[in-house]
Amino acid sequence: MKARTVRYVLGQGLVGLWRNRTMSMASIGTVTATLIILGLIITLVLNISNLADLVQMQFDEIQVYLEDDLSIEEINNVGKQIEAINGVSEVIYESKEEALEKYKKSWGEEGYLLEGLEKNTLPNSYIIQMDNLELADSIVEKLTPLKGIDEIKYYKEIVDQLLRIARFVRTIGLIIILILILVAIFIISNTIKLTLNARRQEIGIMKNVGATNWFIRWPFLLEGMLLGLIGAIISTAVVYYGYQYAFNAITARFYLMFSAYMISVNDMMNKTIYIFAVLGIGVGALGSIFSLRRYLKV
Amino acid sequence: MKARTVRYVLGQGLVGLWRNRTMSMASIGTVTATLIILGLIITLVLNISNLADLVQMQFDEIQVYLEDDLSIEEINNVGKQIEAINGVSEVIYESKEEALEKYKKSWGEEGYLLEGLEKNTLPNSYIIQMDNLELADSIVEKLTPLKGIDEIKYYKEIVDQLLRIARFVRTIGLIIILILILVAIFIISNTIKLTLNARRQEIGIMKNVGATNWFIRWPFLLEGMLLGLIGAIISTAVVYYGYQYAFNAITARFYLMFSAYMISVNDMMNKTIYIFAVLGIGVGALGSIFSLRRYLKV
Amino acid sequence: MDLIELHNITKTYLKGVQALTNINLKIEKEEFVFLVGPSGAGKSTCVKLILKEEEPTMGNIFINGQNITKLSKRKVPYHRRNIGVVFQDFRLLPNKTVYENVAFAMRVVGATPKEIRRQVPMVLGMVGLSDKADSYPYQLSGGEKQRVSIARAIVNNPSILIADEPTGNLDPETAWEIMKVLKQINRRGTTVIMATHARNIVDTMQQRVIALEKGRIIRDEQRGVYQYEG
Amino acid sequence: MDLIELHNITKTYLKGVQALTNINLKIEKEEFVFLVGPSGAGKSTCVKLILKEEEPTMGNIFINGQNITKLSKRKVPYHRRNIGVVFQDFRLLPNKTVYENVAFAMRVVGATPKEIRRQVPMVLGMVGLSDKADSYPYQLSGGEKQRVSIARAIVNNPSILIADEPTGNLDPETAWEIMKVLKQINRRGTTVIMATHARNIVDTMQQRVIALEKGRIIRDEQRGVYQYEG
Ligand SMILES: Nc1ncnc2c1ncn2[C@@H]1O[C@H](COP(=O)(O)OP(=O)(O)OP(=O)(O)O)[C@@H](O)[C@H]1O
Ligand SMILES: Nc1ncnc2c1ncn2[C@@H]1O[C@H](COP(=O)(O)OP(=O)(O)OP(=O)(O)O)[C@@H](O)[C@H]1O
Ligand SMILES: [Mg+2]
Ligand SMILES: [Mg+2]
Repeated sequence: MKARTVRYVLGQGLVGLWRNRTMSMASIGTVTATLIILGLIITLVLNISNLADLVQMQFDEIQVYLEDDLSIEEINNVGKQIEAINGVSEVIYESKEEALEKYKKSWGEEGYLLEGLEKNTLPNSYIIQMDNLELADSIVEKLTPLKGIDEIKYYKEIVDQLLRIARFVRTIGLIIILILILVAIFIISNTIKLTLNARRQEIGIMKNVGATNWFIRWPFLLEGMLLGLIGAIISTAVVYYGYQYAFNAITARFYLMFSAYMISVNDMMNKTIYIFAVLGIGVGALGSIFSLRRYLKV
Repeated sequence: MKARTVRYVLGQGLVGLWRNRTMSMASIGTVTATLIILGLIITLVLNISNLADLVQMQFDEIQVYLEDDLSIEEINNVGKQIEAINGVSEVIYESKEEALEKYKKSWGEEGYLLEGLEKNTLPNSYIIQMDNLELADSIVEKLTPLKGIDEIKYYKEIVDQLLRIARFVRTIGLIIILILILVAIFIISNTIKLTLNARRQEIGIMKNVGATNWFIRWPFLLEGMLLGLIGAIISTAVVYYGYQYAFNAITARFYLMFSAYMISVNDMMNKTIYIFAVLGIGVGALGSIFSLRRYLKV
Repeated sequence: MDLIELHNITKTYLKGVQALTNINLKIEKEEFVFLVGPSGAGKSTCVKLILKEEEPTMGNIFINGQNITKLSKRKVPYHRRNIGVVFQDFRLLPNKTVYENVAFAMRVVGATPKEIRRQVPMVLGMVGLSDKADSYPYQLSGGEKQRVSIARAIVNNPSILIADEPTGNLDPETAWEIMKVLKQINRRGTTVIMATHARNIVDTMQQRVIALEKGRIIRDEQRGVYQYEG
Repeated sequence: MDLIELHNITKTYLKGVQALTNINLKIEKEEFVFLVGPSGAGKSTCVKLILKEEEPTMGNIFINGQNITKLSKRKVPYHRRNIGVVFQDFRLLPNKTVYENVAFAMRVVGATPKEIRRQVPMVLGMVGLSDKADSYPYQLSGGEKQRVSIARAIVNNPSILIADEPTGNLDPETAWEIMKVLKQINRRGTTVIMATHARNIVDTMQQRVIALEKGRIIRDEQRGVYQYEG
């Protein structure tokens, strides 16, 4: 294409945007709305996912209760054996006194009940940190034959439940996002179809005077991409300020209770801004192409 | 209007729907998408709201710990005084033995620790149920001067926190729903604007041959309403089956853990179906009217 | 009383184009009037003013003694129902068939299905389009579209018929057929105003001729001709 | 070699309307041809076939020796650039000004801005529309639109000019101006085919006349007239 033609096509794309203001606004509005909703869902999914990861990390350990009558040597011995197991990343010893203190703390106000215990019936224990949660079962298997171990306590159910919930939320979120992307493509391609429909006469005339298909196509394609881009920019701004506002509101309201569990505004935007730009422009271009193919075949 | 004209207008509305298939599909698609998203958010808000209500109910009580050396008579006396307080709906006596049992149960696996207690240091107590959570503060105030009471325990913070969270979720949900309704009206009115734009010539001709404004308006109005209605029907179906599926999936996956806290499919649909119908038709009609006013003024 | 009266009419379009300048014109009931003049003289503008599609910049228009420049919006449709118009650019509804296009003008005024079934085929026959009843406008030749427009204009037996260049796309023979139809309608009591460039037709018909040039009336004669010299 | 050759052309539209039946026609370079015939005879259909806007049901069309019925889709635009067309329904871009409408036809073929700035005002002057350059089509009278269409058709100096009823909306004087322009273009080497109902023009110009009736050629003469009897 000659530079002249490129300039002409660019100009036409912009002029088209302006001449069909109403339609352009409708398209941009639709893209914006779709992307904002997408942003909402991404926010939710990322945060729940993040929360699940955090909670999971706290249950991410195996506790091994030792028999009550072991000597210090025997205890150390067991510790070494545990450390040798494949997949164990850290082993921490917790004496029965430490365990009681921990209980008292964790029970908070009701902790005072434990003051009255005549004897600390809690066992000594090792707390095992794992490289990877998936290895839990095999580690437990290797722990079982070891001597000196009274009980292996692994929050299997809770962890499993949590993993399941996280996976479920992610799957549902993914499905919703996919549906939304399809909806967005559908709406945009329809909007451009409408634009084309309104300009069918114009296209016919262009062909009459000998315009090539690409000469006709480019301005429309550009128009679609611009529509998508503008929608992406607006929705990025809305999601950015919206998330920032929500983040601050939640942080302020719940005295930082949640903020530690929320993804920071910048992390959030780093992830979404590219998704939005790609989706906006891509969906705009795709919509244009689909519609153009229908109307330029004639 | 003559019956003949009504029949003509009805026919034209339907014919218009069919003749502009592409545009009709675009509009219906948009309404459907918007309402489905609306349904999603309604589902979330209603369920979180419901969950908050349920949880709140469990903390919806004041516990009054009695001094340790009261006689049975004195205990009964305090009970009667409590019952007389305005806003108290039920008073239940819990002896120190019952309290210990309850603790053992609620601590589950760790309950065995309490077996070793040399003395039950738990107090006797009254559990007070209230008519209304808002009365809590005034009831606590009236309890304070009573004799024989060691400590008044009210889960004020938790309840307050919960109330705050529930209110927050409801507000956010409401805002999102409002935004979505505005988006829906915007999109639909734009779609009908596009339809009208594409038929501007037609409207001009109708006016030329002496058609009254309402004769021109009605078919378009009807078309808009039909578009909205069809969108509402489709989205109702999608939300119904989608919620049923999610309900069953969650119930099956988490062994009924959640299902007790979820609003049943029918309750859910009873609330949404009217919202959808009204929104679909109303928004369609509104969109038509807005757009028609612009194009029939000329 | 005159049926149509234009009183001191001036029309200036938005861009400052003065399409009509101080026009005074009286047309009586049952007259047959030719409106002639070069391209851009203001003929179509006259038609649009009478139909209240455009508003005059100055002056008043009386139809049947009523000042239509003062007409409320709600009454405009009823005013238009008295006037059948053949538009220069046809103005057919693109997604209705020929039959439906003509029937539509009847439905608008609330005609019964029976009347429609009787009247529409009759006027289509008059303009020679009986076999094109089920065609859509894009399936018609230029002359055929023009004749549909004529059929639609006369189907309601309006008291005034305004035809803007109704023979521009017709061969001489078909044109004469159409002129016969218009004359016949005129004889039945309809006032006919026809804007045209067809010199032959104007010269042969020997009717009143109003000649416009650059928005002014330069000639208005009974039994006139298209042009004297040239 | 003939510039345009229609070989055994038959065109049946979807609804079974046989618009052209077994047409054989040869037009040489630099000829000036009138295409006449009653409304619906098939004139516009001929134009559409040559422009490859419609496909013939049977037969072949050769332009410059090339069989355009076998032309690949990608080459159609380049084929059309050799042909300037004045459409019966004008076909102006509604949201471009007169100037832009004409300039558009030049941009499509990749003309330089300099060429455009020189050529467009010149052709607008030729059709007498210099003062309407900035008007939009809806602001024009019927005859003015027609002249814009003519200006657009000739702006690229096409080797073939097809004019479908180019004077239908023009007064006799303006029509003669346009005929002068067409004749001048023809003299410069452009082949001109003009479908028309204007008997005066055909009879005066004394050029080749091809008469169609019901889709068949009934007459084809050098220095012909519009019609013998009638
Ligand atoms: N909407 C408009 N805006 C600006 N100028 C207009 C508009 N409509 C018409 N004109 C101008 O007004 C003048 C008269 O136009 P009109 O259509 O009345 O002419 P006409 O006599 O019907 O010509 P023709 O025989 O070519 O149809 C023309 O110069 C035209 O360009
Ligand atoms: N797309 C179409 N579908 C069906 N029939 C058509 C179509 N286009 C044209 N026709 C028919 O083909 C015949 C020839 O049409 P054409 O437009 O070639 O006539 P024409 O000679 O140009 O007439 P006019 O002088 O009235 O413009 C007409 O009877 C017309 O109704
Ligand atoms: Mg005119
Ligand atoms: Mg034709």
